[in-house]
Amino acid sequence: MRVLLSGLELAYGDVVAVRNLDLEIENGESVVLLGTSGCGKTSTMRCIAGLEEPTGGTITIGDRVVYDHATRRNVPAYKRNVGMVFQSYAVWPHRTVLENVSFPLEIKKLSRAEVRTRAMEVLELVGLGAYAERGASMLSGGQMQRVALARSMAMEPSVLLLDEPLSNLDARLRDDLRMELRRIQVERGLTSMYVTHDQSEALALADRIAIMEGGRITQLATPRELFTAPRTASIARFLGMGNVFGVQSSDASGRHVLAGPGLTVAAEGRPAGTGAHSACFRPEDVVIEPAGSGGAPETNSWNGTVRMSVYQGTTVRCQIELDGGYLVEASCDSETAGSRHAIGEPVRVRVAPERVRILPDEIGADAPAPAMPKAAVA
Amino acid sequence: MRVLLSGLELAYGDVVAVRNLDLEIENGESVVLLGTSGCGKTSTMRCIAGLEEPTGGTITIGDRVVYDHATRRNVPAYKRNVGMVFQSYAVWPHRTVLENVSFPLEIKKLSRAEVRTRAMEVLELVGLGAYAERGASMLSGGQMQRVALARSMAMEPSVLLLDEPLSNLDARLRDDLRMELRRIQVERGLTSMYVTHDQSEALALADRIAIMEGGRITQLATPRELFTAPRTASIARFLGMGNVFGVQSSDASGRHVLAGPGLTVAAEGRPAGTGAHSACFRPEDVVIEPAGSGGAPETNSWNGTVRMSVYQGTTVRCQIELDGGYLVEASCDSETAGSRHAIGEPVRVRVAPERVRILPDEIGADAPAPAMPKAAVA
Amino acid sequence: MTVSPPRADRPVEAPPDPARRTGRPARRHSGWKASGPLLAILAFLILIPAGLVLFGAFSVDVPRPGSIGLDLTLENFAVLAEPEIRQASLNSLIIATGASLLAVLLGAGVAFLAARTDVPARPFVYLVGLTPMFLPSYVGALAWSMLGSPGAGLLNILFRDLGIGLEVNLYSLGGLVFVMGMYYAPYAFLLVHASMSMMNPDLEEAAVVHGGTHRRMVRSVTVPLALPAILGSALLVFVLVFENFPVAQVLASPGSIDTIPTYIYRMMNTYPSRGNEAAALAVVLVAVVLIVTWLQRRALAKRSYTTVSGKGVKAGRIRLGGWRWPAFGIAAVYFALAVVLPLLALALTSVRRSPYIGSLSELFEEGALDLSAYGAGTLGSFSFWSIVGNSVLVAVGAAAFGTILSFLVAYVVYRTRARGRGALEGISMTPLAVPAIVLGMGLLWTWLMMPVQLYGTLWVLVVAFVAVQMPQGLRSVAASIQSTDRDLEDAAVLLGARRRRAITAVTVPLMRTALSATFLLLLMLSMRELTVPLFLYTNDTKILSIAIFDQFENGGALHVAAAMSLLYCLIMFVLSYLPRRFGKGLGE
Amino acid sequence: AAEASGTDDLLPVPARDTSDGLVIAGETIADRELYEAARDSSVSIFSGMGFETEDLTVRRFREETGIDAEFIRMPSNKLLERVLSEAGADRLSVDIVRTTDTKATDTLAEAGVLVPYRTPFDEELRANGVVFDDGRYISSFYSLYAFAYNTRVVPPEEAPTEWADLLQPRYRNAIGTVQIGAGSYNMALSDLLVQTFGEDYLRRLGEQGPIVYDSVAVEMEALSRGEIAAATVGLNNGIALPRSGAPIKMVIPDSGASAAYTPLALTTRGADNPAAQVFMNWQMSRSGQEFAAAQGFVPARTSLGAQKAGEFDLPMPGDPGFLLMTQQDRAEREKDVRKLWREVFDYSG
Ligand SMILES: Nc1ncnc2c1ncn2[C@@H]1O[C@H](COP(=O)(O)OP(=O)(O)OP(=O)(O)O)[C@@H](O)[C@H]1O
Ligand SMILES: Nc1ncnc2c1ncn2[C@@H]1O[C@H](COP(=O)(O)OP(=O)(O)OP(=O)(O)O)[C@@H](O)[C@H]1O
Ligand SMILES: [Mg+2]
Ligand SMILES: [Mg+2]
Repeated sequence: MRVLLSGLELAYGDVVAVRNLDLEIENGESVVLLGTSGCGKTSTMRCIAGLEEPTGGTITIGDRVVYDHATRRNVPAYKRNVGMVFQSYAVWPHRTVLENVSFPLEIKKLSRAEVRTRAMEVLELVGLGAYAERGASMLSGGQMQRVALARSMAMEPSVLLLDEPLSNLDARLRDDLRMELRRIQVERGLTSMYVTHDQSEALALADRIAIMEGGRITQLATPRELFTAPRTASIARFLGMGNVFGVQSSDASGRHVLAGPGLTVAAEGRPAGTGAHSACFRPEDVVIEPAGSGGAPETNSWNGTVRMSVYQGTTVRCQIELDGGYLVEASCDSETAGSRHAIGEPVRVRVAPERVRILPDEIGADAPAPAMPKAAVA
Repeated sequence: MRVLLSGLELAYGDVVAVRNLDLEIENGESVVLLGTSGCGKTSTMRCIAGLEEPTGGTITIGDRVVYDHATRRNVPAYKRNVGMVFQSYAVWPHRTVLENVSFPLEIKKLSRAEVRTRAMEVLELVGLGAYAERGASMLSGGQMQRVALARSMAMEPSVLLLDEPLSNLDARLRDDLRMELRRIQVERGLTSMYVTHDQSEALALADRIAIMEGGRITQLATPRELFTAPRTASIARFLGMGNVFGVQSSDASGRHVLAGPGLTVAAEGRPAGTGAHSACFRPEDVVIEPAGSGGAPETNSWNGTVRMSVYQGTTVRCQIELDGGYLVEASCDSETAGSRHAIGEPVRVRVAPERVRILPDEIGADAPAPAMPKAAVA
Repeated sequence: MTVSPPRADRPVEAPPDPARRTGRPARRHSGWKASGPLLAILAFLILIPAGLVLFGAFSVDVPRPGSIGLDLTLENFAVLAEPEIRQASLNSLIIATGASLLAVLLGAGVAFLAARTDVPARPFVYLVGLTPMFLPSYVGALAWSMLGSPGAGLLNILFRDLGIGLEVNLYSLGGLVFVMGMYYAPYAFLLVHASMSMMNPDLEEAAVVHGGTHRRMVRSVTVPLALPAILGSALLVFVLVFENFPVAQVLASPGSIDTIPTYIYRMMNTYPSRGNEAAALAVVLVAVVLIVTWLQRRALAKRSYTTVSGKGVKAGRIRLGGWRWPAFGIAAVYFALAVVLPLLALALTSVRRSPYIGSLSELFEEGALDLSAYGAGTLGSFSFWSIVGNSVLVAVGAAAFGTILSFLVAYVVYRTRARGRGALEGISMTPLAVPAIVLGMGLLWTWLMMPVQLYGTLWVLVVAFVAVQMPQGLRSVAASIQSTDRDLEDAAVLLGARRRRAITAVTVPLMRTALSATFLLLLMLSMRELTVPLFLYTNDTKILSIAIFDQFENGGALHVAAAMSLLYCLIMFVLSYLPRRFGKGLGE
Repeated sequence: AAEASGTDDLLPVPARDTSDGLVIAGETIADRELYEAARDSSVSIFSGMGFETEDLTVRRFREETGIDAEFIRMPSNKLLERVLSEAGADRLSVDIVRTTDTKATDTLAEAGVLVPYRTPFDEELRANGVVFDDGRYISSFYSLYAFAYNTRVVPPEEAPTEWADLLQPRYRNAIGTVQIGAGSYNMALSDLLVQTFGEDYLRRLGEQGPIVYDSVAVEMEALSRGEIAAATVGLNNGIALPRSGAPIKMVIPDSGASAAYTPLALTTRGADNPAAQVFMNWQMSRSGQEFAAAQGFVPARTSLGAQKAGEFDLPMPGDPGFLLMTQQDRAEREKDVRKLWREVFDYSG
């Protein structure tokens, strides 16, 4: 079922959580909502599910308008056939694990036997088969979360909303369940909306990713598009582009002078849009060489000293202070020789111009960005 | 303060959550607990905090025995000066954000003014300065989680237990808070125990990482040790070594025949320990080449076909079925040319022998394995 | 491609453990540290008085001060074999069952409306649930006998005047169930309202999102989560109705329906009174109540009823939609039947010259009315006001102490691993089972024998009330202590607060609604408590309920009695104001 | 029922002279010494009688003697229990006990709570046989029991005048009575009916399907409201009710009304309380007796001559219409009467 939100707006008292939000989810499509904490993801889902009455806009599911502010039409939640995994689990403490999962099936008036088998299947799927008879409150956090997930999976709704359904599970389990979810979603042609803070999760599950900032969608694109062409610097940063530097001035030949001491960066491609811009590039695209290696300074190749170096398993993440005082994040394979850089060691860093992107800082600067701690860099 | 757990055991009714657990945390050290969902992490913390009465063992904090099963000694929680961030937040719904965070300071009998300033500082730190006067229930999930975190940070205990304190925050925020936490922990020489399911988090925060399986610690090591030398195959798999294959027989020259059709894998180094073994290597260490490239088949180089290929932002993850039927996980840089492999495309994969590790499947097979999904392979 | 489902965790069997009722098992304060002092207090308050009378069941002579003999016997239990008792207990069972069903239905229903829905005029609906308790049940019963007695009931007269051919008869099992049900409904109301206003809407919403209609949601989430409150109040109401004498005396005897309470009353009323046999009867009741309590506890132990958790409790109301007004209507009808009509009847009686009314037209005859009842005898009299003063003092005192004690006991029983929790709960529930008239003697004897000179002061009344109402208090607090997540309190402890501080800073505020409801309940019960004070009051410690009783005992023309009852309701209304203010639900 | 409405509308307050001790209506109630002692102490009374009755009496006592008196009214069984317990614990809080049942009083006497006391009128009282257990208690007056009917339900022309009238069909299911256990007067009444009209009268009464109440109060209430047409009541109620507006008329059949003692006793505590002694004296004095008469009780002192209560001429002890159940009567017949009564009214408990 297609889900269409237009001009959606939700305010709790005078706190506006969702403002004038437009979003279309194709039938059978899986959209992942990415956004800073408190940007309105849950609120949006609650509106779609029918748990909150929006203060404006319309919501269409399939070809049925379930909410329309103008006509005050508001289809009750249980008639929308929208499943939701609550961020707070909302597992019923007074029921056993099995009873929790059976609920949506009982609603469907299935035979007792069938309810039980179906419920047990789902429980096995999330690895809780052995806990079926356990009181739902006598579980670990992750187990409860899986109960909540199983409950919604058992429902087989036409639209499924998942609000950080795997946040408390270990990487391995998350991997498997993620694949399961994706399989089911594809098999059943389930239209789903998914909130996660884990990028690989977003990428693995999403047909399209919607970036949400301050109660509205600022970019909606396929994972690859999004990563290759983020619309703004803030999105780029949000997606983990560790290096974002404000641009002071640019010349036609694609050379950009950064704010501050005035380092120049070469980049390919024209700056998109007008207004303030930033130069962004990935830590993975930064190459670190021993200081003074090679003769004439090439483009985008600067001297600096290692300030910090954190082991990250397969990679090592370093922070290098350029002579201009700019802090550059770099990450390199932990196994390759010379990946270990001592703090204070002088090095030379290089970024290929084609890997540098020039992006506008904001679009629609009217929307105040939500509470967000000052970034460590820039 | 040093924390010493020895022979710790906790059972809820006859559900054994923690069994005979030994762990020492040095003064000022930060240990991260990694483990599958339901393996007993929270339970362990609750024992240290004094919220559960263990069914066996002793707990020493500093040089004070706070619990001893033998002597039935049990120091009440409030005397242990142990702070804890609950997995379930435990934010007080009847108080405002500020009141929540002020509480530990009020307990310390600070002046009203000081309480307020200190509390506001911490709130700013977690990016909730703007929400101080909000009712603690009128927040988003992530914001509540930050309130819980802020509350414990404000307390400045001698030992801090954090149970997935950042699980509901976006990557960016998590990054920043993680650094803050680390800074504070180092500055204050805080002894801390940290539960997380996010590996980069574990690596960034841990002096040492404790792997927990089925209620006990199976490996305790520095991040680098852990990654370079996981003790068992299951740990390796848990740490994201995508490729783990049971070994059927090995010869002296370091050639190992895998279970199943009997593929042979060359590896450097002797198998550690006796008993069942597996050959493990990282997806990142798998090199994919066009089929039939190069002449004579080198060691550890096999033909296969691509079964799946998932875009993961900076990398692409592929699953390749070898002719023997083994499924190999590989991941390669998404930007490098030819990183895109069509499903069904025939390829050739190679793994350097020095990147292949032969590890025992289990240690102390007496301990039943905890919830651990079967690998996609084997 | 498919991924074979993850293997289940270590298979584990989790047998229910009573202490695990709020998810995480209770594991602190083991030993006697917490329970010891409380046990000691309860021993004085309850164990000795109840013990004395129950001892009487096995003793030859009445164990009153000075004559406590040690020659034992089982003779007294012969009473259980008396043929009359069979019919009596059957009737009582029918009445108690019917009444408690009705009471819980009404009480829980109104509570649900007031706490969880957008019913019109919610504050009023809240009052609807509460006010029936402003009338002592025997006053209510009398009022209803004025209204619905076969020939002379005002309603029947009205019907006759209007030529409607129907007659109500309150002197019947149905009538008893009806009246008792109405006047005991507030128990269910207060308990259920408290625990429902601590509901966490997320849990309800989960049901709706998963396809449940609102009706279904209420059935499988809202109500089950209030189960401790519902079962608790059902138990209270059942036993209290089973033993209620005043109502039985007014409605059952005229209809020649024998009940257990009338039977006990008669045993106590013959010379020499058969107190020991009554005690024998009490012993049986106590046993029954203790067993039921235990069963209830087992039943609840299997589950957790935690609604107030650390992940936020947002206030949310269920939209009734088309049902808003019908629901309100039902509440209004209940209000009319339980409060308005009886009060009208009382008002009429208080101003009517002759209690006899042949036809309503008489009301408008010359000089049919006079207001003297509100004059010298009551409002105009100093002694009346001093009596009111006593009542208020005693009631407030008893309610305050009762609430605190109930909370402490409930906390120890439901939140700790202390030794003797079973004993604590058992002792606290005992007064429920001992008929007031018997327990009254026990208290009389106890406080006569105590070295402390409480007897003859208002304090003895306070102490006695606390004892008598312990079961009500405990059930009321217990119902909602189970709905707050203990992690919330533990968090405070881990932040450096002593347990005491943590309780006052977190648990108590979270249970605000429940505690003020408990206070309210005990307050009103103390105001109306009658049988027990009859054994303990003296001239300077006379209280309102007794003054009213004295007036009713004159029989015949009840001007003053009725007038007093009305004033009494007024006082109750005023008294209940503060607790009601505090009782606002979480997130409201 | 009202506290302030004086007692003199029942009976004018008699002349009183305190020049030498306390003299009321010409009878010395306390000599100077006793009166002086009593003046500044006060009497406390436990009473099993109706609240209003005792209230009037006590207020009358205060008015006439100027001595303070308080009373607590309780159903007899509770009263008994309290006195016995208080005594047992040596914390007796009352000086005087007035019950409605000789047996209860006997129990008190046996328990040693009561002390023998001689009022100034002791000879006469002994002569009239109202002094029991050598003075441990006296019958302050006789309660007179017959029946009353509701004048609104029963038209004047059909007004009942005799016990036999209660057997008319109109009283089917419309007669009220109080359970026999509730005080000696019910016993006395039933005994009277059996003695004068024979067992089968009682049986026929039983066939009328009377309604048995557990307490007089509820019975009175029902009668006043006309739920029942007639009911067995005490004369004092029969007088008090109309005063407060109830449409009730008392009937004292010529064939007889039953009389029962109303024990009054001085407790060990009262023994050394002059005020208590004054109360005893006053109650048995002309003034006290006449005030009781005015309320509808038959004086224990015959020497005062015939009395009137409202429009009723009170029978004197010994009159044919005055049927008293003496102690030995009771000792002999109680069991049978009770048994019969239970059977006839098929009453449990
Ligand atoms: N109250 C309880 N009663 C019975 N068993 C419980 C209870 N709480 C937890 N358990 C069991 O104890 C085991 C360990 O629980 P614990 O909460 O420590 O797991 P965890 O490591 O924190 O898992 P997660 O990462 O999902 O939070 C789990 O298998 C769980 O089912
Ligand atoms: N009940 C409420 N009353 C007032 N404001 C609220 C309430 N619930 C949420 N908010 C505010 O609305 C905004 C959006 O909340 P929402 O829960 O949708 O955020 P979110 O995107 O889900 O964040 P998170 O990722 O942390 O869950 C937040 O700023 C929050 O403070
Ligand atoms: Mg959210
Ligand atoms: Mg946990």
